[in-house]
Amino acid sequence: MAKAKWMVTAAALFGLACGAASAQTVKIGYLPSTVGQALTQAWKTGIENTLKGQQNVSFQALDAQMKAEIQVTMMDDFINQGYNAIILQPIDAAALTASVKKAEGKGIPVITLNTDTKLPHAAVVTMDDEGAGYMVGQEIGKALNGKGNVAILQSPPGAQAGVEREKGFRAAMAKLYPDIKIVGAQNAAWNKDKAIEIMNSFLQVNKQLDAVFAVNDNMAEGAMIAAESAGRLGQIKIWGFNGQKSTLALIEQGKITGTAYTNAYDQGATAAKVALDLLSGAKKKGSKTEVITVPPFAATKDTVAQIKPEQRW
Amino acid sequence: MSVSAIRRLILTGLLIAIGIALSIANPTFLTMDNLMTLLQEASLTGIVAIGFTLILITAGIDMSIGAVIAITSMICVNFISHTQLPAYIYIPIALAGGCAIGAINGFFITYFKLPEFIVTLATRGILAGLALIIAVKDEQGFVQNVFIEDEVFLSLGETVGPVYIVTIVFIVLAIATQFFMKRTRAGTNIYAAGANPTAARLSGINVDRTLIGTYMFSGFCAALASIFLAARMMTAMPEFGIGSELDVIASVVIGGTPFTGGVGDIWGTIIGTLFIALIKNGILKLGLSPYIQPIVIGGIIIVTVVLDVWYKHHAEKKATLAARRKAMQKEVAA
Amino acid sequence: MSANSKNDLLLECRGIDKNYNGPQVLDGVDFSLRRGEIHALVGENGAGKSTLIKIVTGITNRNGGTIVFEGHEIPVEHSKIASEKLGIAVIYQELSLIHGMTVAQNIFLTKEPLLAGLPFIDIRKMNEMAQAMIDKYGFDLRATDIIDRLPIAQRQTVEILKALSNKASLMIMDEPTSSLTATESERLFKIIRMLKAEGITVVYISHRMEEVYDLSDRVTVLRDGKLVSVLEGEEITPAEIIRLMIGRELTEDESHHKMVKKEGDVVLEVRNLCSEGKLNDVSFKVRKGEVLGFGGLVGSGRTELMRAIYGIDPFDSGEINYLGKPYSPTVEKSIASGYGFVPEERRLQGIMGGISITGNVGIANLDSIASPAGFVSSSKELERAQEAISILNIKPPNPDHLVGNLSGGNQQKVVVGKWLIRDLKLLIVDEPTVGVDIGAKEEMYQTIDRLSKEGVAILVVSSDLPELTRLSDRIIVLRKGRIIKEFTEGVVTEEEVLRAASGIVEGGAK
Amino acid sequence: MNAKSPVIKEHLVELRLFGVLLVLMVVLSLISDRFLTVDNLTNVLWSVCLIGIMTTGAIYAPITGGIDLSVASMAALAGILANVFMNVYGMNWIVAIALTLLIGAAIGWLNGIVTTKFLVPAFIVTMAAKTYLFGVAMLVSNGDQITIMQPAPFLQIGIGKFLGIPIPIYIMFALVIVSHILLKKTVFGRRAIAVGANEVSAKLTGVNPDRTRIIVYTISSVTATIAGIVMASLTQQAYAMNATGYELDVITAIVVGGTSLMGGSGSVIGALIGAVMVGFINNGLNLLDMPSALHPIATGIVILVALIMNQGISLPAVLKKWFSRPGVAEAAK
Repeated sequence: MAKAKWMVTAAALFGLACGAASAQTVKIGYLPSTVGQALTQAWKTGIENTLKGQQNVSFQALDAQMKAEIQVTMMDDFINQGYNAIILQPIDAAALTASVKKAEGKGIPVITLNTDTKLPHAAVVTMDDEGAGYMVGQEIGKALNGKGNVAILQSPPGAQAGVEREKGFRAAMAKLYPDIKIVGAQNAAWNKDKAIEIMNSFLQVNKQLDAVFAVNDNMAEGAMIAAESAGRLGQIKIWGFNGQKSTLALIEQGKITGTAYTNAYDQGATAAKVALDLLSGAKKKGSKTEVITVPPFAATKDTVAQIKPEQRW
Repeated sequence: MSVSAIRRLILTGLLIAIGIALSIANPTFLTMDNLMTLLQEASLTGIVAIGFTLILITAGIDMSIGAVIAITSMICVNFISHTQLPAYIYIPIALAGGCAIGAINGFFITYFKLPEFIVTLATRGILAGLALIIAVKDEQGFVQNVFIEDEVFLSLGETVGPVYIVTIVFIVLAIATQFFMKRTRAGTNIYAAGANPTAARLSGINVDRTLIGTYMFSGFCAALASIFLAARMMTAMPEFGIGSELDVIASVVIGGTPFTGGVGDIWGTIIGTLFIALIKNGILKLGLSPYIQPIVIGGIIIVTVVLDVWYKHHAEKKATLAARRKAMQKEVAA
Repeated sequence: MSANSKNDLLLECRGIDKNYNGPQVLDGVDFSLRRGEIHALVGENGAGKSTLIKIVTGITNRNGGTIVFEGHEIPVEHSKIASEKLGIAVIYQELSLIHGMTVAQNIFLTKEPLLAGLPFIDIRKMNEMAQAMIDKYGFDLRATDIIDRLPIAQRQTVEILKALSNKASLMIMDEPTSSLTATESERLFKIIRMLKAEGITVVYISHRMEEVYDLSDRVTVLRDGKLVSVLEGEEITPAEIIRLMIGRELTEDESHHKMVKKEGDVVLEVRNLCSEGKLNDVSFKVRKGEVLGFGGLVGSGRTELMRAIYGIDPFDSGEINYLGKPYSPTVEKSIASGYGFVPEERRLQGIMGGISITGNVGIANLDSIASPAGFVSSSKELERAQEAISILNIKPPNPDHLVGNLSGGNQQKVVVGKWLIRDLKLLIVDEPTVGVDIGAKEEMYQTIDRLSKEGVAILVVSSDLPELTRLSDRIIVLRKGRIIKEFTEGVVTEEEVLRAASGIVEGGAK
Repeated sequence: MNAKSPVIKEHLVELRLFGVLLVLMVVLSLISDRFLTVDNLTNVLWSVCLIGIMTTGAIYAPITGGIDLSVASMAALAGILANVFMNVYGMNWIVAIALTLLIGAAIGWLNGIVTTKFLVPAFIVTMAAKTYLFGVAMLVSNGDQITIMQPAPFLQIGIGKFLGIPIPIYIMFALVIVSHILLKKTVFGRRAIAVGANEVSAKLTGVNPDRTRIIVYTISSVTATIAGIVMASLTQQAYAMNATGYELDVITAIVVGGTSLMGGSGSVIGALIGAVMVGFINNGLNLLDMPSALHPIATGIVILVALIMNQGISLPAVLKKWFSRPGVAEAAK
């Protein structure tokens, strides 16, 4: 009897505590594959700008250091700390599915960026890597009018985002431009000096190389440096991916041919908005993942001007 | 009370102090969920650390543990996605694989008398590559990380009550290993081989076999951790665990097992693992910028070890001085 | 040997051959041991003693010959473990104990008592058994002592216990006294006789002829891998043994030496040197060309004193005058100002085993082989090395030879040699001839004599009393960190030194 | 100043390695006709120059029986610092580089102090340094991939060419020569070797092990800094994650080059050859468009083979070992 009473009070107190907590602040966590990337930085800025307006919203970013294990740990930590929403860029769909499931199970909406996971969750705000890769394929194909030699600077095997982009690109080649030969594909590990090294060997092997597709801008810039120092920059179309500020500048200089640009600020902002709406109840969570696509934009010398300074990240 | 015992007490005290500080700084630290995930983390590192402790006791080092984790998880997913074998058949096979790798390390180290660091560094590279090669691929030949649905396998990632299975396994393994080291001949041989190989040989210990055995055990532990990791993440990736060596080493060394061999035990390693796990977990609670976190972690590691080493040195100096005085008194008496 | 002694042979080796694919190390050696005898095995380094032992104990395999132990043939393919099972035990020069383990653990390593029917060690039982053995022989040890803290002599007793625990019927001791003080040696001899009384055969390898003379029932002499002869009873005399070993007589002045007063001006003066727990108010002078010997037990502060003078360890109070000026030593300064230092433990402190003779010599002479800018001239370095080699005729005379692969004697020569080629004013030598064979020993003595004639002041620390008396012009005996006696002029006997060292002094400390 | 003793004898290790290198080149040129071209070889050197530069200094740690795992993070940090000095504080590029080198030296000195004065194993010290230096790099660069657009002369360091050969290659060879002389022909080199061979003995012959070690880690860190500057200029980028994992490549090169981690010996030229060897193999795999998974495998195998060779182990010896009882055979020593 007394025990029961005691428990009731305890429960009441607990409820009070929780109530207080939720009334005070809404905690939103941001967990990209790595904080050390122009893209993830831009997302962060986008998110922060959106949240700035809101009062009593707290925001914390963590660094998964490109390791799925670590990202999973940090997901757990967000969950345990009772965050109210999580904006996540899964390093790998399969690897993060479990954590996302766990979070959603605890009623924490998870909004993923670019990479979806295997099980349904709140929403995914994606630029559709595969589609964008396909688009780059088309652009290069057009530019080479249907024939020539192309090489690919890959991401590490198993790095999903990169793989999607490459798949899309290859699909375009296979479908639309059967005469374009993919003469080489090597892993430059997202990394600029590795990209230089590998681009050099591409240039060695292929006396006639017409285009290079790097699955991120960083590697594209590396390829550019190599081509330039080999004095073959003129003959090679170099395409990157993401459209970070530095690359756009290089496009204007005509050193890099183009890149698949997305407005990462917007993308981040959208994700944040979705999160806020879900929390405020303005938006109801569906049974399956809501897909918000941010269309990729082919930024080339002619079109890059359309990207306004404030949209460059 | 022995020097090492005191050091251990100090470390434990530090552990508790940090714990308290954290729970004040952030109430969510002291929740069941968080503590359990903390233990889960600690256990995953800890299982590997147990094997690594034995390696350090033999005055060796094993840089390949990370890669072993990677390849073991790959072996598992291959069984899962290409065969119908049940978990209780392929898990033992995977563990055996870990032992085999350890045996290869041990073979090169003992028969060719090569430095452990480099041999295991080499095998690390080879295994990392192999992991990518045997990784499950999609029709276009891209590595594809399978979402594991094998119930039995996934059940390893579950909890018993609030405690994760991996934690229980860690504790059991730790106790068993500690007992093995202190109360069996094989265990004593490992200490002997580490403290003074020549003497060990003269005493009729087969040092080479002992070393190979130790490396096999290290491989086994890594493989075991790998399976729990995969179960927890419901998938396996060819880059699993690669780079985690340094965490393990830090845990063991902070636990008070030196590189010089011949000394050290599992209790220390447990404390060390908890210490690192605690810091890594706590740092996330402080709302620090992710950039500052590595600085803090690196700083704490170095400070702890500096203090520890300094204290040990100081204590030993005192002990030897005392011993010398005693000897002189003896002479007087004689 | 008589017929009845034949049949109580414990071990009989016939025509043992051994060649490490190349030089013939053992050549048809016969070697036999009787039950319960103390048998000395002597010979210069490289005579084949250790090889013979290794073959008997199964560490290496013989190329030819037969070994019969306790009546049954030992196969060629033999192992250390197997021979231990037969009851052959070895006490090594480098002790084979495991640091960090207790006495008991060391005694019972690999044969720990197990809990009934389980593969688990019964620690309590182990300690009890160990303590029982210790008490039986009345050693002052505790079964639970950690090895690291025990002095050498006690560690050796642990080794012996270890052997006894193997039910050894044959115990081989390789240079057991090489690092023991006189009193400790005496204690060891007592133990050896105790073993003999128990019917255990002891093979005793030593370079110290007096010990051999005192101890052994029979002596087997080897030279260049061949059996020279087996002495028994009356035939055993130090002079005879040495003659057989090196094939020549030692002249009088080599074995005896009268102390003389040296009148040179003072090179080094030490006043009231004190160092917590090590040295207590030590004062002495050493003159040009004087050989000042330091006697005393291990731990009496001799080595500590030398280290302090050389500048390795700081001291608390007291002052040092060097060449008339006050001097506060640091190793660099000492070397620069004409010190030379030959440390106690050759392998650990003296040589750099992995490096050539050139390198070992060079590192001590950087000042003379390098330009002010700090560039080393390899050619000069080589010259210096060759100098050292020729002065002390180091064998092989190849400057590129790795010092680690040299014989003990030659290693010691390198350690000394790197100083001799400098303009030396003061040479500190700590245990000059440990583990060095007779021949090299003599050379070392002559070198020291020559240096003193050249006017170098020399401080010699030695636990080998004949050596100390043979070398010194004056002997200071330390005890518990203070000077307890000083012998000047005339002839001093080993007994006198020994008694002073062990505190039996008429009139006590001066 | 020059050695009169036969050069051959002095450089046996180097010569043997060079032989292996030649064999490797022949094999590769048979596999790929693109391999043995001036351009390609230049490119390989260009791609190994970062490792090469780091190696020239990092080698002293193993020679003294230590190890330096912090070089990679140091390099990344150096690039970032240089950029900050030039493009944030607008310093002259030479001043900026000088300042960066100074900071690099300070960090190395700190490593040395902690290992020697606080008696912490170098492995731990440099491992921790690796972690916190990365953090500092992230902090300073705010995690951005900063593209370095100017000053032009700074950018020339990395991609500029002299006589058709990229400048970093000159830098690398210059440092190799300097380091080689430092090791083989100077008092410091002798002392480093002595400390590695037998610290006590070295101490008793007037070498100050602590001072030597501190210098060693300072040098190691300085060369890492140089590498970082070159990398920043080469990639026109200041980025905390550049060069991650290079420390292991550096150690690989050193060991393949015949330097033992036990200390007491070492060969700078050997290390360079080691680095080039690994570079060749990766280049070969690239030229053949092999999957990247093969790179670590090939490197691993090279390490093992090189090690076994450096042990001077011949096949018969190995076989003999296999058929003799392990343990007992060694008990003699």
